[in-house]
Amino acid sequence: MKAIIVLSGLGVLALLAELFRFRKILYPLVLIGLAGAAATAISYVWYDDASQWTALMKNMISFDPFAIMMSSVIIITALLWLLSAQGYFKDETTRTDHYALMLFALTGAVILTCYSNMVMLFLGVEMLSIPLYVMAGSRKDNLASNEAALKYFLMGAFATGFLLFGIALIYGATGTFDLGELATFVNSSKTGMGGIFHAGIVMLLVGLLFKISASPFHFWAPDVYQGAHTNVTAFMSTVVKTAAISGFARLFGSSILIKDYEFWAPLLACCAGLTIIVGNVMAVNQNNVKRLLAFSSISHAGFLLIAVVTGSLKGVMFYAAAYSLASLAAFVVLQIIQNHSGDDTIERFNGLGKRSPLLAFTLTLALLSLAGIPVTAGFFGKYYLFMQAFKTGHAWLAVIGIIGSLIGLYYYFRIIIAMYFREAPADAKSAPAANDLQQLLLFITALGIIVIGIMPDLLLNLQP
Amino acid sequence: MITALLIGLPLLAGILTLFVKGAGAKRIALGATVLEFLLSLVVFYMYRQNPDDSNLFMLTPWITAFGINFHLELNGIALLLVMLTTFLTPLIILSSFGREHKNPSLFYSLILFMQMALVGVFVAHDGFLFYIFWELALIPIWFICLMWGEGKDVGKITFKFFIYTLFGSLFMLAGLIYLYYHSPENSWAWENLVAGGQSLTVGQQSMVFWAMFLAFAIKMPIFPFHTWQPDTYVSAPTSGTMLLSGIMLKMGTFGLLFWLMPMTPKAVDKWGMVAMVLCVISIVYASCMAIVQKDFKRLIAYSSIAHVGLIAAGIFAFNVQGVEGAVMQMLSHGVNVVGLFLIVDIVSSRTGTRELASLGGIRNVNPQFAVLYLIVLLGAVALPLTNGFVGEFLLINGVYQYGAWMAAFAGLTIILGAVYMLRSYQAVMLGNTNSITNGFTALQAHEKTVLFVIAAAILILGVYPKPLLDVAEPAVLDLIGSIKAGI
Amino acid sequence: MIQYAWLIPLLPLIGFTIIGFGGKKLSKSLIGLLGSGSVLAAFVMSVLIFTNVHEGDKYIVKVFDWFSAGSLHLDFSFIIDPLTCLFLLIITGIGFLIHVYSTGYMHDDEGFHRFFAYLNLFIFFMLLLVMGSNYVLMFVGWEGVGLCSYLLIGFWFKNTAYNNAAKKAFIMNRIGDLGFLLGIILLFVTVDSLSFADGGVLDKVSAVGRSNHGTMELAALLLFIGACGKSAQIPLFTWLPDAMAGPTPVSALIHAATMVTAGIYMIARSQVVYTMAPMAMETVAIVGALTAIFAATIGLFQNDIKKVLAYSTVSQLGLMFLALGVGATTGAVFHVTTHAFFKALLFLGAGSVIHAMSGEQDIRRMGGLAKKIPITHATFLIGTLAISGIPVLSGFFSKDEILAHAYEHNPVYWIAGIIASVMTAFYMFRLYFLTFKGKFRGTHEQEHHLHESPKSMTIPLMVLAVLSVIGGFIGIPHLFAHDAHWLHHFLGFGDILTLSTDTEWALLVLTLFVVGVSIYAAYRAYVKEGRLPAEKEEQLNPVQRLIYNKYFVDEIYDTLIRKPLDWISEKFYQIVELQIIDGVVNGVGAGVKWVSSVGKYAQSGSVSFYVLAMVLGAIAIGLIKLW
Amino acid sequence: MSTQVIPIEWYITLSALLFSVGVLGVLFRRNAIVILMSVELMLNAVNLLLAAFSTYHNDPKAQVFVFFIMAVAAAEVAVGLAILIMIYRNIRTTDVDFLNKLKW
Amino acid sequence: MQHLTLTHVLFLILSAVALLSGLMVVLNANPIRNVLLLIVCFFAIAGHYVLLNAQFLAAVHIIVYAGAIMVLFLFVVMLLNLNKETEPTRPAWEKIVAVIAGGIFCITLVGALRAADTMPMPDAKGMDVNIGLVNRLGATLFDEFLVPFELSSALFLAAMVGAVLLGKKSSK
Repeated sequence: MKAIIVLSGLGVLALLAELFRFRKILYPLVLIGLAGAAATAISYVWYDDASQWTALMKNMISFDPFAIMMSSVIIITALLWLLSAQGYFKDETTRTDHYALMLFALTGAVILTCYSNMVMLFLGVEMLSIPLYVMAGSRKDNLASNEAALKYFLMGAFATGFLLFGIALIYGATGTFDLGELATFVNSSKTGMGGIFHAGIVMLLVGLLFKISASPFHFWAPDVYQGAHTNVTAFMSTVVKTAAISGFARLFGSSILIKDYEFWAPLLACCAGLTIIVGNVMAVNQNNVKRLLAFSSISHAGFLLIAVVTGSLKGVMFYAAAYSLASLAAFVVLQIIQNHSGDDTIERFNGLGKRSPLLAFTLTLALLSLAGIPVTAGFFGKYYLFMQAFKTGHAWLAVIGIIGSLIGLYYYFRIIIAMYFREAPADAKSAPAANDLQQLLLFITALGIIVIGIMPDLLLNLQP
Repeated sequence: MITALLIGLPLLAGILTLFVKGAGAKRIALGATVLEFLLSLVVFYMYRQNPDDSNLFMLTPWITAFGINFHLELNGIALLLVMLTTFLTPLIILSSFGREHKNPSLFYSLILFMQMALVGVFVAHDGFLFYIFWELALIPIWFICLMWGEGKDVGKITFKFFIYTLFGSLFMLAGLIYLYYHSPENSWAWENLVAGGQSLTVGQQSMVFWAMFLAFAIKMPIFPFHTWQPDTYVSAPTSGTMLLSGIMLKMGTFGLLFWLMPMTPKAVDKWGMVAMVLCVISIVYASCMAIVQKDFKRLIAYSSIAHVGLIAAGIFAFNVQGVEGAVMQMLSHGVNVVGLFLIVDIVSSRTGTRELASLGGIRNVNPQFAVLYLIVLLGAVALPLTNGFVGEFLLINGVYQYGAWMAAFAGLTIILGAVYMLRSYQAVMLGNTNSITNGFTALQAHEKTVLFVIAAAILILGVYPKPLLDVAEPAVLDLIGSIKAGI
Repeated sequence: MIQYAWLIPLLPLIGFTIIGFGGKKLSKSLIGLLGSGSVLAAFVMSVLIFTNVHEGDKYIVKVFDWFSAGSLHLDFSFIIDPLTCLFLLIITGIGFLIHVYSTGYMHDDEGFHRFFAYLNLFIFFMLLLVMGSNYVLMFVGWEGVGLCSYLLIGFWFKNTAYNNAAKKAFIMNRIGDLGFLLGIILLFVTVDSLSFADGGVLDKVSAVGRSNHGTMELAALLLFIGACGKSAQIPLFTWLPDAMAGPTPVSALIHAATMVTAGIYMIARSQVVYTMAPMAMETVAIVGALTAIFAATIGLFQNDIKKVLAYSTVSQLGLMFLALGVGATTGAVFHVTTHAFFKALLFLGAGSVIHAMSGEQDIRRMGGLAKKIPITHATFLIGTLAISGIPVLSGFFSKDEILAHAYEHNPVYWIAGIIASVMTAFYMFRLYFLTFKGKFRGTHEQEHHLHESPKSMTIPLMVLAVLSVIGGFIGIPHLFAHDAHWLHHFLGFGDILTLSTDTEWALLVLTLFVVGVSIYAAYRAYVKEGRLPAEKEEQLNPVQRLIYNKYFVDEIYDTLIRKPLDWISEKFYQIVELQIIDGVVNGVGAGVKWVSSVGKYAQSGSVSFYVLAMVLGAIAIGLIKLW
Repeated sequence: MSTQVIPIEWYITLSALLFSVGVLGVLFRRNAIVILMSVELMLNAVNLLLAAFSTYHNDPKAQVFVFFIMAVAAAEVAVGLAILIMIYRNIRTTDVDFLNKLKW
Repeated sequence: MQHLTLTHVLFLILSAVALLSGLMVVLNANPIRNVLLLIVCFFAIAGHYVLLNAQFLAAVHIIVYAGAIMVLFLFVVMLLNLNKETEPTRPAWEKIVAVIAGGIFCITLVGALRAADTMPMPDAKGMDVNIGLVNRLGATLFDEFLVPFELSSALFLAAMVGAVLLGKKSSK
């Protein structure tokens, strides 16, 4: 809860900067603020005063272990993201607005990790989405950015309708918005849930699946990711994705609807499989690395869904953390290349291994992690999910995951091959280089990928 | 503890090498691998003294949530394969001394990482750890093949190699997870997985068997999962090819022997025949392929498939002779194939071609090379008193006990092996020199050293293989006992 | 003494090592000395051991544990018994003579040192073969001599034809070796031992063989396949004539006297197995008889002096197998011995002729050499007489014993033997007459160069000639002396002839008569009428052409085996390997790519479509889950 | 007026129909503004449903929820219209299918 | 089925108006008319709220939707000078596809809900007619829903900032 207060306060503070003219120091200020938020979020791991908030907040939010872990992951990811995103806040006149939007989105993201009432789910989704619509369109004169904003907004609003209809139907069937009461209602029902409730679940699922860009509701994602500013894309594919999946997992990964598991689990499982396959297959032929990463992020949403279906909140957390680290690193390198060459096609990565060995190495590491090669964090994440899938009798899902990973290898390795095997383009100027903050970020992510990969216990045993 | 040192030493040396520029890198790499070899000799000695020496054993919790331990243990078979790894790696490094590699520090550190992973695969006693090392071995070799490979399709070929082997190993992972969930304790320890596997029904075991078989069959490779291999061997740099064929391939056979057979004995009993037939087809088929190859390196690549098919057949025979023969042949094949690929490298780097048709008469200008080649060749065709014979004899013996017809077909390798090997020897060495070969220069010191060591190893192992077999025998008997008990 | 038996193979090995490593740095005389000396020393050792071995003795000299796996224990140890002793003497004795001969014959060859290294290595392996105290060690020698044979046939490695001949020899041998190996394994699987020591494989076979009748038949046949390869029997005989590509001393040593008789040694050693396997025995006899006749017919039409001898060797080996097949093990070994003498003599004599003729090997270009090279001529004549079975010479006794046994077993075999003998006498005398009688038919230059060979070559010829004359007395039959058959007692195979003396005499006379007629026919044709073999193939009638071309066996093998194998392999490579198996693998990848390249159009860029897809997705879910 | 006389199913059906009309609007039209309006229609269907359930469950929470929906809808409309205006400035149309450069 | 009361008739009339005007919004090609028709629809919905005893909600609905949101729409439509001529229309086949898809969706949704088990009528005695009154709502909103209430202010702030950010002309 404290994190929410800090973040929204920080958002207001950012707006005030315009008035009181401390725009210049806003960047360090937000960094520190985010660090503070991260610290408060993660401090619950050791100082458990989270439960008292729940009552105080009238059961609107609940900082259970999952919420603590996920919000920590999200805020830390955002903090890391900020290290790379100085370029996004370049424009003097709109800087404060962008900070505020980002921070409000982050607030929404944190709400999604800890909501325990449908109202909060709805508010969280909207608080996350509305600033994002704007962020996607932040390059106002750029048609691609416009298109991204339009598509994102229209489809997002449309999906919100489904989400709300679902919530309304569930309310109609159970008479409550509160997740705790909902759980009691579902678990105590003797005859099983009726059609209204199921219709609500389906509608709710449609809305949420859209948010995590699961197939067949994924179509917006590649276009939006491609059109948005690369920093924004990085934000969307890490922070937003993690938030969306935790919003999802709070409902479907926990025990709330477990009595009704037979109804929605097969559906989710199918969606997970479909998402993995679609995301990976579609990425195969992409030449635009940004778009490629977008499809890759779709496929990872599928993997995250496996974790949800198998009811493994820890799996969600671990996978999301691992994925965020790797994805962030990949996007940062992409952004550096893009800034350097003004283009984000795969050819721009040619010969990077020679021109900027460190960038290439980090990107390789990130891609290996995304591909799930030992001993990276991504591998253990996948491994975790496969374990869970086997445990809960979803072996076929694990097999699809395996096949998906293999297809995934193809495009991840295309980039690696381009970096190390292809000659640099003739018009390549100087070597692209990361600035200090980006270097710091890349170092942290690379370290994180390896350390978590080698010692997953560090994360897994972090029990609040 | 000392086993962990076997893993740690190459890792540290690899990291060190990464930061050394220029020629220093290869010297450090060579020094480290020689040191590693000496260390493995110490381990060998310790093991001979007392196989249960606690210094050879290591168990540290790693990922507690899943009962995964950093669990290293040596048995005779693993020890021999570790020895093979530590013996061959310095030779491989030394043999590359004549080559100017771009970015040598990366090259040699990758080789060292590779060694680390390979040793790890053989000493891991925890299923998960085994899998980790298994995959870890893949990355350095992939980079070696990619960055220092030759030909215009390197990217494509190495990628195929990578994805194909990973395809298999992911199914192995699936199989291992399945075993884990059916094992009595919450542990990935080998014994526990064996217990889990053996408690399964035939149907379940069959599923696990095929999933894991796929991984090993691809790695070795055996028919019909072999098509990645010739291309990869041909396009990889010689050191990479040596690593792949000399050591990495043994991961497959080792896995088959140690991680598959005891886990799924009933399935082995039920499906062993099918696997055996695949192995035998592999032998004959690959031999026939080798006969018609026009490219020297590709010929050797196919010969490797034929040999490994026989090894796998011996394993599936699961009797003492077959398995010990397989162990022996793993060692022999490792040594021989490294020698053969070095020969290919020597020839192709001096003449600029690997086309058999355009070579010939090298014996006229470099008789010493011819003799060394001949010795390696004899090892490869399993002439008695070379290392190849002991293994092959035991293997055919073992396969015979499984099925006489199998042995008859498997034994065709004796004939066909001679056909393609002699053909290559004749095409390269005999006859008159031509414009390409008449300027064939003398062997360089490092090449000579490596070939001498290999030739010596071929002869010594052929004349006196007893110590090695003695080391392997208890482990083999254990394994076979465990398999037979599980049926 | 016997405990030092390991010195016998070691000595040539040392010789090989020194010569091999010393290479060209050593002088030729030193090499000759070392090479011959080491074999001589081995010979001396063999003699010493021989004097200590009596019939029925069996000593095992263990050197070290070789390897073991499960119940399979193999020692690196040597067996010393009468059979081995006899072979030791033949190998080291004749080997020594041929080494000496080679110092002269190969003197001007640039590969002199190499030659001696190979020869010594060969002696080593050959000794290992006959001394190995278990089947596997025998197999070591067995393959080792094959290797040396390969190296020596292809000694002049610049010549592609020679290389091919060498390769062919090795591969055909390997076909046999596979059979041998499987036979060994079958024996092991059946009786769980491979050692020749007491209580080893042979004893066990005699104990359990009766109850494992079929297994023993199979084992015997498999072993026989090995023998066929090594000893050039139908169908694996074609490599031997080609093997004449090697230097002549090699032909004498390896392809006449020693290596090719390894098959006989092996079957003699495995006699116990064969006595359990009557069908296999019959097979051996039939194959032997067929080979004897078949090769002899080819010999009738050959014009190359060494080829004639080669086919003669095949034919004689066939005779030996016939002997083995009818149970005359002693006879076979006896013939091995005498054959070693006279065939080595003939080959060396041929070498001397070739030496004199400056490398010419075609007998149509020779003639009238008797006066030019008298020693060669005289010794060659002795050899020819011996092989034709003229009384008192060695070949007479051994051949007689075989024929008598054959008759005893089944007269048909006897007839086969007679036919072979008659033809042998004919083509050998044809060879002799054409070479040494009549007028010289070579070029003027060759005539000018004609000269007798140096002492190093003629002395071995003379020694061998003496042996060819007297060698038969070790096995002189009962007909001529009471209690005479020393070899029989010494070897102790117990294959006693039970024919009546009258029958034996009758057979003897009949044989002599037909052989005499045959020799006369040759004399008439090639001396009196002065006929010459046709210069061109076209002058022959179809039957002759068929035989002249060796029944086209090589071509048939080529068409039936090699070409189809190549063709199938090539097709498999092009179609199955590249198209199907790899095609499937690549096809999967390409399929994914294709799906991706088509599927991407679903991502049409139009929001309307996306919304539609979303609604359709919702409909689908609704229909599946709610209806 | 007494509410209980109208069965709740009627309201559910009405909401479903209204929602479907909204969906149809989104599918049918190309004008972004009208699409946005259709979305509003969908949201109103939800509001109606919630209000009906509120009465049915005798629970004011659902009505409060409706307030939130209204508020958020307003915010969404504000942002959406801003986006539309921004785009209109660039491409002079509100046709949603005009911008389809990002694809494949 | 009960006897049709006035309430039922009112319900049906309001429903018909809402659905028809909604459909017209979708089908009519003139944006301005669309806006006006949507307002009609909203009024019909407000009528439903009144029928449901949610008077305050009805009032707020009118004020927010008809008064604010739709005016905003109207404003934008005017600002951009949209009319029937500028209205982009779909090709016929796309329209057919849209109608079919929408129809199927409608059938699926309605069918799913109709097929669902009929919900029992709540106990009439327990009915509290006052829940729609402002004091009850206020008590709920500012007590139980205080947190979302506060957060929605942040949401508004974000939306406002965003709208301004995008809506104003770029400074360049």
